[in-house]
Amino acid sequence: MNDFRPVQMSSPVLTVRQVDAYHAITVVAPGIAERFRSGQFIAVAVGGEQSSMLLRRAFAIHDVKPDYGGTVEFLFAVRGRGTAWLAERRSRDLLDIIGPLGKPFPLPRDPVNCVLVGGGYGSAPLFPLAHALRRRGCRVDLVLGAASAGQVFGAITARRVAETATFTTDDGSFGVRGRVTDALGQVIEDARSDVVYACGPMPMLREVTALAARHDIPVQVSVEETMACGTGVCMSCVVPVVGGDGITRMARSCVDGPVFRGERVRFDDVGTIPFDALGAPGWKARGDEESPVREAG
Amino acid sequence: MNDFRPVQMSSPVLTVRQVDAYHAITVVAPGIAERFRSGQFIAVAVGGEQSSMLLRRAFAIHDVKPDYGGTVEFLFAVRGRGTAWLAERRSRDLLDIIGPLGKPFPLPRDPVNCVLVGGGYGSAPLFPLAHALRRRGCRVDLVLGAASAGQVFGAITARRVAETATFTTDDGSFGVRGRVTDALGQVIEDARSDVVYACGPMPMLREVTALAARHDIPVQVSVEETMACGTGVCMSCVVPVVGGDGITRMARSCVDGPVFRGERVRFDDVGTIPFDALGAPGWKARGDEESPVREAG
Amino acid sequence: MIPDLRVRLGELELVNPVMTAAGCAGSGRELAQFFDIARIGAVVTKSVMLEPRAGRPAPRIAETPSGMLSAVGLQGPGIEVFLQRDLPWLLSRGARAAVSVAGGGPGEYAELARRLSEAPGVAMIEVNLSSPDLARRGRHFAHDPEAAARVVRAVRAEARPDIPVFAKLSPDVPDLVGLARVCVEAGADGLAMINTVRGMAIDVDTMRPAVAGGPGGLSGPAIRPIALACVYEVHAALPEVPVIGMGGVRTGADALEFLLAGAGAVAVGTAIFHDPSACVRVLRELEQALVERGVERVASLVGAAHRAPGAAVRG
Amino acid sequence: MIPDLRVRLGELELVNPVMTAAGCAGSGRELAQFFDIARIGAVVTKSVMLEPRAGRPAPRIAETPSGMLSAVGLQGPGIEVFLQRDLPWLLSRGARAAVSVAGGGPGEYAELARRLSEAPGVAMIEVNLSSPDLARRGRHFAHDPEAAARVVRAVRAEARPDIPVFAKLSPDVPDLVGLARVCVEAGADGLAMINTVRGMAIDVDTMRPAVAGGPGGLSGPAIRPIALACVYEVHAALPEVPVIGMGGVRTGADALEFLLAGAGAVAVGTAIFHDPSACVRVLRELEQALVERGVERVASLVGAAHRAPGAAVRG
Ligand SMILES: Cc1cc2nc3c(=O)[nH]c(=O)nc-3n(C[C@H](O)[C@H](O)[C@H](O)COP(=O)(O)OP(=O)(O)OC[C@H]3O[C@@H](n4cnc5c(N)ncnc54)[C@H](O)[C@@H]3O)c2cc1C
Ligand SMILES: Cc1cc2nc3c(=O)[nH]c(=O)nc-3n(C[C@H](O)[C@H](O)[C@H](O)COP(=O)(O)OP(=O)(O)OC[C@H]3O[C@@H](n4cnc5c(N)ncnc54)[C@H](O)[C@@H]3O)c2cc1C
Ligand SMILES: Cc1cc2nc3c(=O)[nH]c(=O)nc-3n(C[C@H](O)[C@H](O)[C@H](O)COP(=O)(O)O)c2cc1C
Ligand SMILES: Cc1cc2nc3c(=O)[nH]c(=O)nc-3n(C[C@H](O)[C@H](O)[C@H](O)COP(=O)(O)O)c2cc1C
Ligand code: FES
Ligand code: FES
Repeated sequence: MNDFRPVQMSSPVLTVRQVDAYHAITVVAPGIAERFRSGQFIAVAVGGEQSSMLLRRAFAIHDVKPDYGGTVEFLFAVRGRGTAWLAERRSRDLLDIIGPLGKPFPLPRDPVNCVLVGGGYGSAPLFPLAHALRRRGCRVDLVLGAASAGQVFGAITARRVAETATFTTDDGSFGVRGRVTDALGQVIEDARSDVVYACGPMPMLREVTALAARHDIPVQVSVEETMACGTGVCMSCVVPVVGGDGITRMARSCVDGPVFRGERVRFDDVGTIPFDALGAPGWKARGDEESPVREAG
Repeated sequence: MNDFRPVQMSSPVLTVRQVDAYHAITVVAPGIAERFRSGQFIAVAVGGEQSSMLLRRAFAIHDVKPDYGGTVEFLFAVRGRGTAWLAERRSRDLLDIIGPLGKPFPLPRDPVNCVLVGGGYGSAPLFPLAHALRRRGCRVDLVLGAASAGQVFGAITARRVAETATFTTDDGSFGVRGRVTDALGQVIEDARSDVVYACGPMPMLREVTALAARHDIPVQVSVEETMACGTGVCMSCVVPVVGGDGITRMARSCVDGPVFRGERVRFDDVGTIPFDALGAPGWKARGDEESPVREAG
Repeated sequence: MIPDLRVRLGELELVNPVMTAAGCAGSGRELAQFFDIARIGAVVTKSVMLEPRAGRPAPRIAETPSGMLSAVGLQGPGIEVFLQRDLPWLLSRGARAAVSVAGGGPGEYAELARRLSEAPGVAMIEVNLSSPDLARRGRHFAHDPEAAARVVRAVRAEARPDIPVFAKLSPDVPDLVGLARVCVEAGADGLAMINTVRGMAIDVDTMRPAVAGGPGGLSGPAIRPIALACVYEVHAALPEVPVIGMGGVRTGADALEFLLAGAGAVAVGTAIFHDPSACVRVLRELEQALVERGVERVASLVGAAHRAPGAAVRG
Repeated sequence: MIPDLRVRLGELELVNPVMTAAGCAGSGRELAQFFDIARIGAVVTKSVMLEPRAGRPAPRIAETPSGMLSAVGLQGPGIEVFLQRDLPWLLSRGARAAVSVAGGGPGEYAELARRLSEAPGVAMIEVNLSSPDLARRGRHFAHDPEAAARVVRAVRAEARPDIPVFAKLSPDVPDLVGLARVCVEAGADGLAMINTVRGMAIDVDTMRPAVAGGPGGLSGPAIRPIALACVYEVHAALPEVPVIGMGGVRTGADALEFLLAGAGAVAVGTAIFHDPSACVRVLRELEQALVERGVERVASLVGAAHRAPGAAVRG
């Protein structure tokens, strides 16, 4: 595991670009680039040395390149204070970055048919995944959705890396009007998909998971819960996840995820402590003797 | 007074230069440049929008120029967090600045002989003062001191604007070894000075004031006390100053100063509340009936 | 749509909910250089005492992360000069003048209330209970509900009935809700909270306390979460009691947080030191936030964070 | 000159005065990816309870100016797993393991102390008194000196005599010095302070509390002045009692402030979330600060801010 452990670095910004509704920052970060596997993310400190913002911001790694010893690209929408600050960076500024973080997407051993589903900036980690799958001989189909045209990310690249690329927008301004799940069923059938990979907002992941279940194929989801550290120490990013033993634990999405098997995530209980979760109030009464030797995470 | 009221502006940085041990920043700030009179200062916000540093930093205005509608230059030594941040600014960055602040140096009506004494960056406001005095036909002599050569500011300019320029350093690395007060007496005699202007650390101001008294000439001092706002609202920058009525008040150096008549400042009591100051503990007992109608500031 | 910014805190009606915090706006003149002080809800003065007061020795302040420590010691001119010079000036500029008072015992507070009641134009009296109680070796009145009640009662008894009296509370008390209740029972028409939080900084070069005398009061955005918890808690316990919320308000969104927590109005303190126009900027940003959210009346938001999730805010 | 960084807090001897704060260092493994955890004075674990615990629902945290609010709710695996898995791992890495404990009543605390005393290698037990007292409708033990004393006595009675017991105090108590005294009288070998400060934030979009459930604990540099005042005050009153200082330590200078205020060691909490190497960086910066000041022994600085101005620090 030592080879994969994350590194913290002060990375010079190479470029800052505007890509549709997103900003894309490329930094020089050899240690992160070389360790990266698709699905992993970085945690970025924001606001400089005397910043009033203590918490790191998590961004999926969208691309790594070998230039300058290794570069890492991420893209983001301006949302609050930290992303506003990031959007103002210029080349040569330094960013304090930790990565790569989190569990990557598991790759199939065999060359199977994969459909990758992304919502908004959730598309970002799917591009390196698509490349990795293609290298293994997998068929890749993409379904990318967003609220409207500007937020659909990477349409051109999508058409290049994927066998088929389907786009949906809530307002119909680009591709099919509707949600990714409105298009996904058809794609699964047409492409005879063997597995689904999805990244995007929780409600989308829940629906994608349900849909995969209906098609009886496995689904890997990359979840997004509020994060503060990204390294597993703050316990802020928990989601209820069912373990191999059938027990639900409050799992940290930064280290136990962000990628989980879809059917293991209790989407309906996100934002709660399910009554039957390990260590939930009243939990003890239920299973006093079975002495659980594993915890959440 | 309305014409002289300070303005707050977001000023683009024009240049950042290293001048000996100091950094010099020039900003475009027309409103401040046009109102400026020598001895006044600016208060600069540091750290950007999400800064953890709330308090403004005060800097003497060192130069104003008519370019770009009006530019303002200040120079500073890196000392703590805020000045460290300032030293990293680049041209086109914006600085949030308020100015001009404080009472300027009073100028003599007649063309008299003036000696200007500066310690360290305390020299900065003396250059615009020298120009103003010269415009009124005054003779100007300069005595500039510092710990060592690198901190003596503006030696070349000093020789140009002043009749004579004397330099002292504590370590003798430039000019006369010793303190400004070791050289000042001679200058006063040689130049037949009629008035002294001084800016620098409190102990220097105290000695200059004592020396001026011995030569029986008036002295104007620009004091430096910790400031938080620069605009007179926080009450942090007080020094004990004797009023025209003989009563000592805790005067705010940002609005009642920073320029005071030297003999009015109770240098020995700086950092205390003198027992006879207006409103000092026990003060009431002393002068109950005289009902003072003025306060500090 | 132009949102209706008027608020009503009991008998205190304000054109909008943004005011200055006591002791952070000088005499009003300093700020009037930067904006028209008649535009904000009220100008709260620094705490006025009977006699002039020199305050504490320098250094009086130190910067801390997103905050500052201060120990000014209520430097001020005394009620005489205040009534002759500062109050008339505020009124001449069209400002609503809320006067903060501080004293060494109930008698002094009462005397101040009497003097202020004789003057025209005082919109509100704010009773600073964090002043040292001379009868109890300098402990703050706020530390002892009995003593606080005596002070509030004394002020309420002497103040003209049409002048609302607000009790200003410190968060550093054993039981804030209890203290709030006691003050209301003693006649306070409303509460202002919070005063500064006890804190300290040490100068690592001199190795001595950074503020002369040791501890000081912590203010600024750093304490906003503490202030919000206080306002939320008191509003939950005493929903009918008007509260002026303060502690770290810097932006319109911050002001909104306080309104949602239950404050009927907000005061801006330390942020003024950073930005002398902070009050009008906060007001502008607050108005903008209401427009963005389609809220027609700012008053409808007061305490909304206590309502059930999803409960609509009445426009 | 290489400064001597060893410190002694009563019976607790540490190679240097920097440790992790309870609940901010995961199981130790997460941080070991970034630095050798044997290099710091001690690793303080998150508060261990008897049973596994799921904690509080998300969102559990919110960012505030120079701070954060959290309500994690002591999520953890329970003492069983801790003893089987986490403690041996820490010891295998050469870390000094200080174990924080939390329970619903004195009995649970006692049981935890007993279990920990049977295991080898526990360097210290830290008693988290900010855990809800089940017998008193969830009020923190720290709110009631009697209850706190019972817990400390129970732990001290059950813990092996050679394991020092530190009581961890919350600043949100009526009388901190009084509580400190009570804990020491009940057998605490030292004090750890401060735990988080009660606070709140409101999401101005959802108009609901930003942390699920409402109030949370405020931590980070924002609270450092509050923490320093607590340490200073307690050290002034009880100069012989060892104190572990914490609350917003981010740099070596911050650590120095705590030492000068009277802490014999410091713990780094929230700063770890920002910088996983914070503890070793703080240690390095502290060492550098000592070199710059010509201080030979860090221990000589403890409480120096209380000494008369100009009094020399014994090297
Ligand atoms: C694994 C992962 C990958 C992500 N990848 C991307 C990406 O590629 N592009 C992108 O635009 N966004 C991504 N996000 C969301 C991104 O982290 C947030 O948009 C960002 O943190 C918001 O920061 P802010 O300063 O603008 O907002 P603020 O509201 O100021 O943030 C305050 C705090 O809340 C946390 N926070 C707020 N929103 C989120 C969120 N949605 N998810 C997690 N933490 C949040 C921040 O990390 C910070 O600690 C990802 C989130 C996760 C968990
Ligand atoms: C009227 C006036 C004019 C000045 N002119 C100059 C100048 O031309 N060049 C220059 O280099 N310095 C000048 N100073 C000093 C300058 O303000 C401080 O060096 C600077 O504020 C230190 O900021 P910092 O962030 O580095 O230090 P920090 O220690 O981080 O500052 C913390 C707080 O303390 C205040 N503070 C700290 N030191 C001083 C000080 N010496 N005087 C006033 N406030 C202080 C800061 O304003 C800030 O509010 C002047 C000070 C005054 C009062
Ligand atoms: C320098 C300074 C002076 C203050 N003076 C007073 C005062 O005279 N009376 C009072 O009731 N509160 C006083 N306060 C407290 C403020 O009114 C306010 O309650 C507190 O600072 C929190 O708000 P803020 O974070 O916006 O500053 C003062 C605060 C500061 C920082
Ligand atoms: C996320 C989080 C979890 C914490 N968990 C615990 C805990 O389990 N036990 C405990 O005694 N203190 C706990 N604390 C309090 C810290 O140990 C520390 O006392 C406090 O955060 C102040 O230090 P800081 O500002 O450096 O974080 C926790 C704090 C945070 C922020
Ligand atoms: S973000 Fe801190 S534990 Fe996951
Ligand atoms: S610096 Fe604020 S009153 Fe002078």
